[in-house]
Amino acid sequence: MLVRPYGDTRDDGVIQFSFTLPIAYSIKAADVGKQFLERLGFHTVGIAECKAIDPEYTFYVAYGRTDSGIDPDAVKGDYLEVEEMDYYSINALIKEKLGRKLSVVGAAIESDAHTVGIDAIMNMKGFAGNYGLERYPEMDALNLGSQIPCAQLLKTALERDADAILVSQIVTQKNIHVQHLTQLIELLEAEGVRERFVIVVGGPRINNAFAKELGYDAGFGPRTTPLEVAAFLAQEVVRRHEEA
Amino acid sequence: MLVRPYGDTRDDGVIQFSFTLPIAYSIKAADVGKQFLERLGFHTVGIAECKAIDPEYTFYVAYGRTDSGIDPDAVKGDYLEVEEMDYYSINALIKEKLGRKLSVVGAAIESDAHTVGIDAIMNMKGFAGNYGLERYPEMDALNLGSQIPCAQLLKTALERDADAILVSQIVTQKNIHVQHLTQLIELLEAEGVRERFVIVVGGPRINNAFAKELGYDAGFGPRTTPLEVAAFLAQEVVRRHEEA
Amino acid sequence: MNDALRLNGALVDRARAAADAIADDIQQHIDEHTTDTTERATLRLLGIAGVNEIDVPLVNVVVEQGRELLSGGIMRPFVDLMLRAGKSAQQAAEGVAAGELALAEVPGERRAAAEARAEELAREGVARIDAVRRRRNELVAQTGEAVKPYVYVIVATGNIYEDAVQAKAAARAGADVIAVIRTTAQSLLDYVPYGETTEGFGGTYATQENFRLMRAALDDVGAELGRYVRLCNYASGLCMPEIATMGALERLDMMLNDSMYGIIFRNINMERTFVDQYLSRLINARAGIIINTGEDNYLTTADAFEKGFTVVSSDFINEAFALRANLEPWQIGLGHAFEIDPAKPDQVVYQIADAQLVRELFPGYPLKYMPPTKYMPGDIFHGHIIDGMFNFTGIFTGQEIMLLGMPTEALHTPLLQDRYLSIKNAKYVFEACRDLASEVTFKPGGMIERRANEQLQKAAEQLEEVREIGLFEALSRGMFADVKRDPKGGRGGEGVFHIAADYFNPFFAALREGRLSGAPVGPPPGASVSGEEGGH
Amino acid sequence: MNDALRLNGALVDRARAAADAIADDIQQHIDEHTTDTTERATLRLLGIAGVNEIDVPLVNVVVEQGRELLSGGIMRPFVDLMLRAGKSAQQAAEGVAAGELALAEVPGERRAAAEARAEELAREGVARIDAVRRRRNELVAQTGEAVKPYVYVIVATGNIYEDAVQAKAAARAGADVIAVIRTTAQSLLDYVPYGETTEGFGGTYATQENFRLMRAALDDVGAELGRYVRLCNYASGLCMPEIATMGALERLDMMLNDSMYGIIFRNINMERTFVDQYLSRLINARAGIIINTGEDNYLTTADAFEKGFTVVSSDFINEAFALRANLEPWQIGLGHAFEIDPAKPDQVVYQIADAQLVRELFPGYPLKYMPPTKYMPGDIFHGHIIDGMFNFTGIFTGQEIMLLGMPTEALHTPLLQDRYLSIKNAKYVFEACRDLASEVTFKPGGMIERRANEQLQKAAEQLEEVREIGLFEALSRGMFADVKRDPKGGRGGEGVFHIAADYFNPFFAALREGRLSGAPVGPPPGASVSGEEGGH
Ligand code: B12
Ligand code: B12
Ligand SMILES: Cc1ncc(COP(=O)(O)O)c(C=O)c1O
Ligand SMILES: Cc1ncc(COP(=O)(O)O)c(C=O)c1O
Repeated sequence: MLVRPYGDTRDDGVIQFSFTLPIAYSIKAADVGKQFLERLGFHTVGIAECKAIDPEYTFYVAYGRTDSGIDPDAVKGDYLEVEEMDYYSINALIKEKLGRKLSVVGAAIESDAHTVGIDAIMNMKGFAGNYGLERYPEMDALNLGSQIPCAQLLKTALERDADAILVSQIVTQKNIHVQHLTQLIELLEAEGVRERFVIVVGGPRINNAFAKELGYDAGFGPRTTPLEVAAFLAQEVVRRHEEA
Repeated sequence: MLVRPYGDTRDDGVIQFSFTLPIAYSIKAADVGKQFLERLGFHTVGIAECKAIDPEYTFYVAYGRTDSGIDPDAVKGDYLEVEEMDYYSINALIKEKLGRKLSVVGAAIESDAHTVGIDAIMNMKGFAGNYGLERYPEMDALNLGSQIPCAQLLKTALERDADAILVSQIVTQKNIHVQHLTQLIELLEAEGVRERFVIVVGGPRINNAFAKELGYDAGFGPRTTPLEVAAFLAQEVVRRHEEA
Repeated sequence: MNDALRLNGALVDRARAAADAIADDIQQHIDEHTTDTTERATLRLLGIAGVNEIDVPLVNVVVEQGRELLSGGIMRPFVDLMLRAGKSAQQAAEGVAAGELALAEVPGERRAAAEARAEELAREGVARIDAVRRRRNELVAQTGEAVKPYVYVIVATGNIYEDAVQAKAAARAGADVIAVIRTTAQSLLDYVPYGETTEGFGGTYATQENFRLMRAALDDVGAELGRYVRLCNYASGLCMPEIATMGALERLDMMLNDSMYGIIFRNINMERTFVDQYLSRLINARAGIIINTGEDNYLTTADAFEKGFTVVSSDFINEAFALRANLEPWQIGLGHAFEIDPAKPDQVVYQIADAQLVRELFPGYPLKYMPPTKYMPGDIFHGHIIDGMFNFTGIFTGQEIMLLGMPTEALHTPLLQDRYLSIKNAKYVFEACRDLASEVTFKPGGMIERRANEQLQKAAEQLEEVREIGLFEALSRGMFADVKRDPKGGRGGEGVFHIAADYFNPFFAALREGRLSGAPVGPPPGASVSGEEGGH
Repeated sequence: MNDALRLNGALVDRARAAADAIADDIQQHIDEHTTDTTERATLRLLGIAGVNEIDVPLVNVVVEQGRELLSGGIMRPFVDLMLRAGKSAQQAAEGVAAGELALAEVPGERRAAAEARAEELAREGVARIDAVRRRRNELVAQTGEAVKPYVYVIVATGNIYEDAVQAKAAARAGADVIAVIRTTAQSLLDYVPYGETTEGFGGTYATQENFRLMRAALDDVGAELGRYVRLCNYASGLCMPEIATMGALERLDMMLNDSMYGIIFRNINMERTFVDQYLSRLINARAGIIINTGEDNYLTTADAFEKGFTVVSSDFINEAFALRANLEPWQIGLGHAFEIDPAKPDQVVYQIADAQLVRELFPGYPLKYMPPTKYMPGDIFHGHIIDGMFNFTGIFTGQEIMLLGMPTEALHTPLLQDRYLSIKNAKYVFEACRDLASEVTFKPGGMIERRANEQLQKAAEQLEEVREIGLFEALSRGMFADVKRDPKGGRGGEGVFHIAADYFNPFFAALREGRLSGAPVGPPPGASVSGEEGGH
């Protein structure tokens, strides 16, 4: 069934907009904004604010309505399905099925210096009251920290015979993360070692579908907890181990 | 020339959105929002917030880009063109060209009880440091106040042989103002007196084009000053007087 | 920071004395008059509901028919009719509507019987109100009580079912009080519409069925959340006491209910309004309803900086009328507002002075603090910030009922998401600044204290002037809200009746007898909720 | 409300004494070392600019060629070369780059001449800086000075021309300081890029040409507005002193310039950073530039409530280093931030305590107060409110440089409209609450005063511990920002040189000689603007 935005009545289709047009404010400015939104397909457009924020830029706040909707059931995506597990059962699973420690190497790669995210996942203290991977007795987790070149990350992963590589990418301006993430996969493939690792990426602008597109095994977005990541790693590494 | 929204780079086309979809939050919810905006024709959509604000409603804040633009020069509208005048020259014009006081009757009509707007235009004290019409020695201005039925307004206007009728409409929910404004024009036409008056409407959701569509002589929007209205009335009444 | 300002106590006493005298003067007028809606409310208190085939409420039909008899009160002839016809009140009213029964002057010999029965019925009517009040007390005790300040938001879609959806969402987001705004101009209807409604302009009709539907929705969500969620409507306009009756029966918890709002903002006849407000407040008092007065509105037509003191003087007047109508202090939600132009330097400092003054003048009263409206911009982002400073001022000065501002105030009645954003704004500011007030003291003789005392002085002087000239004259001079009203003009004047010596209405006494007292008491929110988490 | 908290003076003295000892200890290390960027900066001070055909800056080419000679300083061999070749500094550097000239050890007999000429050139170089500083003083006096707190916003498009458009718009909306954020990872480049640039990631390259372009844009808009608009960049990373030089020459007014940021947040070698910060600060001191330190960053990696005191101890350390580098108090913009989790009850009350503490510990210093970043939500409406409370805390505690938060902090570098909204937010809150602080006093022994004294005590104790173990060891234990750094590790260690006994660099003395003093003074904004209104 199609759903439409809900303002205060079902199917009213109300959306709020704000944007800036590179035009000088004039008596017509409100209509320029209104007609612009109408061209984009909205109706019942109301310009709530239309203001010169510079001699050459006009800022708008507006409301409009759309008749278009979307069928939520038709939205099929690549959602990461991980069986929920707790700290103890994750450790137990690794011990039982893998029979050795699960080795993980993580880093914020290339020019990205944001470590708070990867720290939250990997470091002892964890995040949101959730232990980080370092705390798991059945994991051997190494967090390399910030601005680690892809080559260095790979070198370390090979040295430690890691099962999984965790990559963090926070800066996304001009799609620089796409560049970095692609670079890592290309390096792994060039070295012929792509299949040796479970490769995971995370960050506030990452999701699973996007990660898959770039050739990763999984992607984690904002507010990820270490537990989710640990559960995924344990299940995936064990699965591969059993398949092999 | 086409202009597009400006986020931080010319022609990047960035627009901010917020809306609520009547769906339960789920892991797919962010993609439902994203794909919905993509359907509306936006690309590079980023969902900044996707949050259950109720078990059955999900709130979104998002950014997206459009490739569409608008040519501001192609926006032609019905903009009220009034020659700027000051208090003294308006009074002088009336005195000289009309030779009598210009009579105005105003009201907030039907169920609308908002008088602050019409008061701002008509009452002595005026608005934004600008005298109201009552202060003009060459005007004879009567503000009937709130919730005045159309019939009563017309009766008063006829009794006073008014040159102009000023109407305020603030409440626009479910387009109730359109109903009221149409009712007044229909009444005037039914009584065959439409042409006897300059009829002006004002309010925060009014503009000149809209007023013209409904059969008014002019429409004034938010932040109108009494001076603008006085200048219009003087010029228009004098023009008609001279034509007649 | 209570009692933090050194206010001039002599001025407080002068102001209160003048307000008392003003109210006493008007109370005389009240005691000498009745109105059609007062009589209709009386009938509603007997339990009469419903409409005739052209949607006129039965109570209107009956009172219309008995118009000639009103100066003696509708009760005697109506109960006499019930006795004569051997019918219940509802049946008798239906009979009148059907043209089968007719009201008539009650002859001497039937008077005693009619009056005795009427007194019984009045006690029963009041008992129904008491039962509803007891039910509220139970529910609050069971469900849990909100933490103050109460977060108060409005719903106003016009459709009671959409309203219910939105009210629940608001409660889940943290709202403690839901007010259903009435449709534009309902206040000018001289009857109360009937049944559920799904169409309105800028609000939803206040009908008894709509009250019931919303009450049920809020009880549901309250149980889910472990926090009793209060319902508010408007005992205001041409049908003040009738709506109060409906609210008392359907367990509303708050009512906008002002002694002068209708006069000033709806141009309702003042002789009528004073009479109407009296019974409406007696009912609210009995029902354990908190009233909200409407002084905030003054600052939308008059300048808040210059005329802020009129809010204070009017609060004294509303207090005096409320006490005369048997309301207890915990029920008297006097109004004030954050309406100084945000462009004014030190706007928030002045707002703090004004809000702190009202807080200290009326300790123990659940003041209702109203958000910025007049200067709210079309720029919703900036409006949200102004609302944030309003929330700050509210928590800093210890307000108890915070009507939240909406970022879209200048545009439309709230969208679902507007309310969510506002509540989040308020909850954040309240928690983040909760103990700031108790951490600081106002500088003696500083601009805040000076402003507060100046406002108090002007209020006291204005009240003394009003006492001198009388409240009718004061209203005709536009002393409140810069709005002038003709004492004989305005709507509904035709419904005012001088009462006869034998005027009879047992409700006035019954409502005062054996009064329940005190506010409901409950555990902190959520305390009594079972295992699983409600909401989100 | 200055000096409103009763702070424990003994603790203040202990903290400052410990910080002094810590800085003295490191100053010894500084005095015994030079770095490649220090030597490159020296060459830049001679006026050398430009790059070779593969875009390597000439100063890098020269220093690279003279690598073996660095322990004696680049000046003597380079000036000797100039004298030998009869060339200007620029020509000589170009000659080196072209492979036509070569640096060499200066034999004893040519030393005196080279040194004498070098001293002359150093005085000339410093005179150029002085001239720029005088020009700033003139312009401020002519154009007008902003009202504090300064409103500080960033531009970060990557394209210097877009940056200029946005900087002007921001100034028109009320910004007093424009910081051009550098592209991601420029701090790790061991050279300074050259020329105008139009591509960057999350920021714009800091180049001398970009400085010049932005300076011109801000001078234009400043004249239009009648308010001198300040320009800020980053003397930070691997090229601290070089960027300081560029800033001194292009009339930047502020520089992010911290003694430890590069170590902690960029993993730059600590032996290097301490050396680099020294010359960079001497230059900033001479140029009349205000520095901003980076303690705010600590609270993004460590918890602001638990570790807030580390900001205070680091401020004492940064102060001690700054005073040793000849900076005057009005130039020392120590950093602190509003980063306590907004979900924490009484968050704003604690932020007030922390901000007021720093304010009182460093009176007369233009503190830079940083907005919430870590807990900013994707919900931009709510983020705007948190920023509003930050603005409130800033004005309430008398901060002087307010870096404004952006509603889109969690999302992207600011859009044009984000900056406009933020400035409107801040200007409203500042004006609306301007005099609140002077209207209230803190309750003695209340939670604010207690929190402040606790923080002070922890800072003093931490500083004493650092004095005990040494700053290198403290950094290796992660005592700041919860980040641990290896004293021998990190980038740029290969560029550190122990100096020889005959190390020669006349700039160190020249920069201290005949120092200009004091902040620019100007009339209130707009006072000197001619007839027509600028801006909107
Ligand atoms: C802290 C911070 C910094 C600190 C970083 C300190 C450090 N050691 O990390 C400092 C001050 C150094 C910094 C610097 C810069 N920053 Co910064 N910074 C932030 C800030 C305020 C908070 C980020 C944060 O810590 N979030 C908290 C963590 C817990 O959340 P998270 O990162 O999303 O992580 C969670 C999930 O995403 C996920 N996750 C993340 N990584 C991974 C990895 C794996 C494997 C998995 C499974 C999960 C996972 O799990 C985590 C826990 O749930 C953000 C703004 C914001 N509020 O988000 C800007 C922000 C990220 N920074 C930004 C920028 C531009 C910069 C600079 C480039 C600016 C400049 N030009 O100088 C610099 C340079 C940094 C560089 N070279 O990378 C921009 C990025 C814009 C964009 N989208 O591209 C932001 C959004 C600010 C802005 N509005 O401009 N920054
Ligand atoms: C003050 C106010 C009231 C006061 C009115 C007091 C009075 N005597 O006017 C009171 C409290 C009574 C009130 C009540 C209601 N209000 Co009211 N009210 C407002 C408020 C806060 C301010 C309006 C105002 O005074 N603006 C200041 C004046 C100067 O601006 P202005 O009206 O735009 O006028 C200027 C121009 O538009 C123009 N102009 C206006 N009229 C005319 C006429 C002419 C001839 C000309 C030339 C120019 C002109 O010139 C003026 C000066 O520049 C607005 C919200 C807001 N911030 O706008 C809500 C608002 C208008 N109210 C609203 C509503 C819904 C109501 C109620 C219906 C609520 C209810 N259900 O009970 C009631 C009933 C009113 C009724 N029957 O009409 C809604 C309307 C929504 C919509 N778009 O339909 C608003 C937007 C609030 C909201 N967000 O829901 N309200
Ligand atoms: C006391 C009071 N009654 C009623 C109203 C609402 O108006 P209406 O009379 O249209 O219901 C208000 C609005 O603010 C009010 O304060
Ligand atoms: C002192 C200092 N330098 C530099 C920066 C910026 O980082 P980068 O080193 O990437 O320019 C900051 C950021 O907050 C800082 O505080």
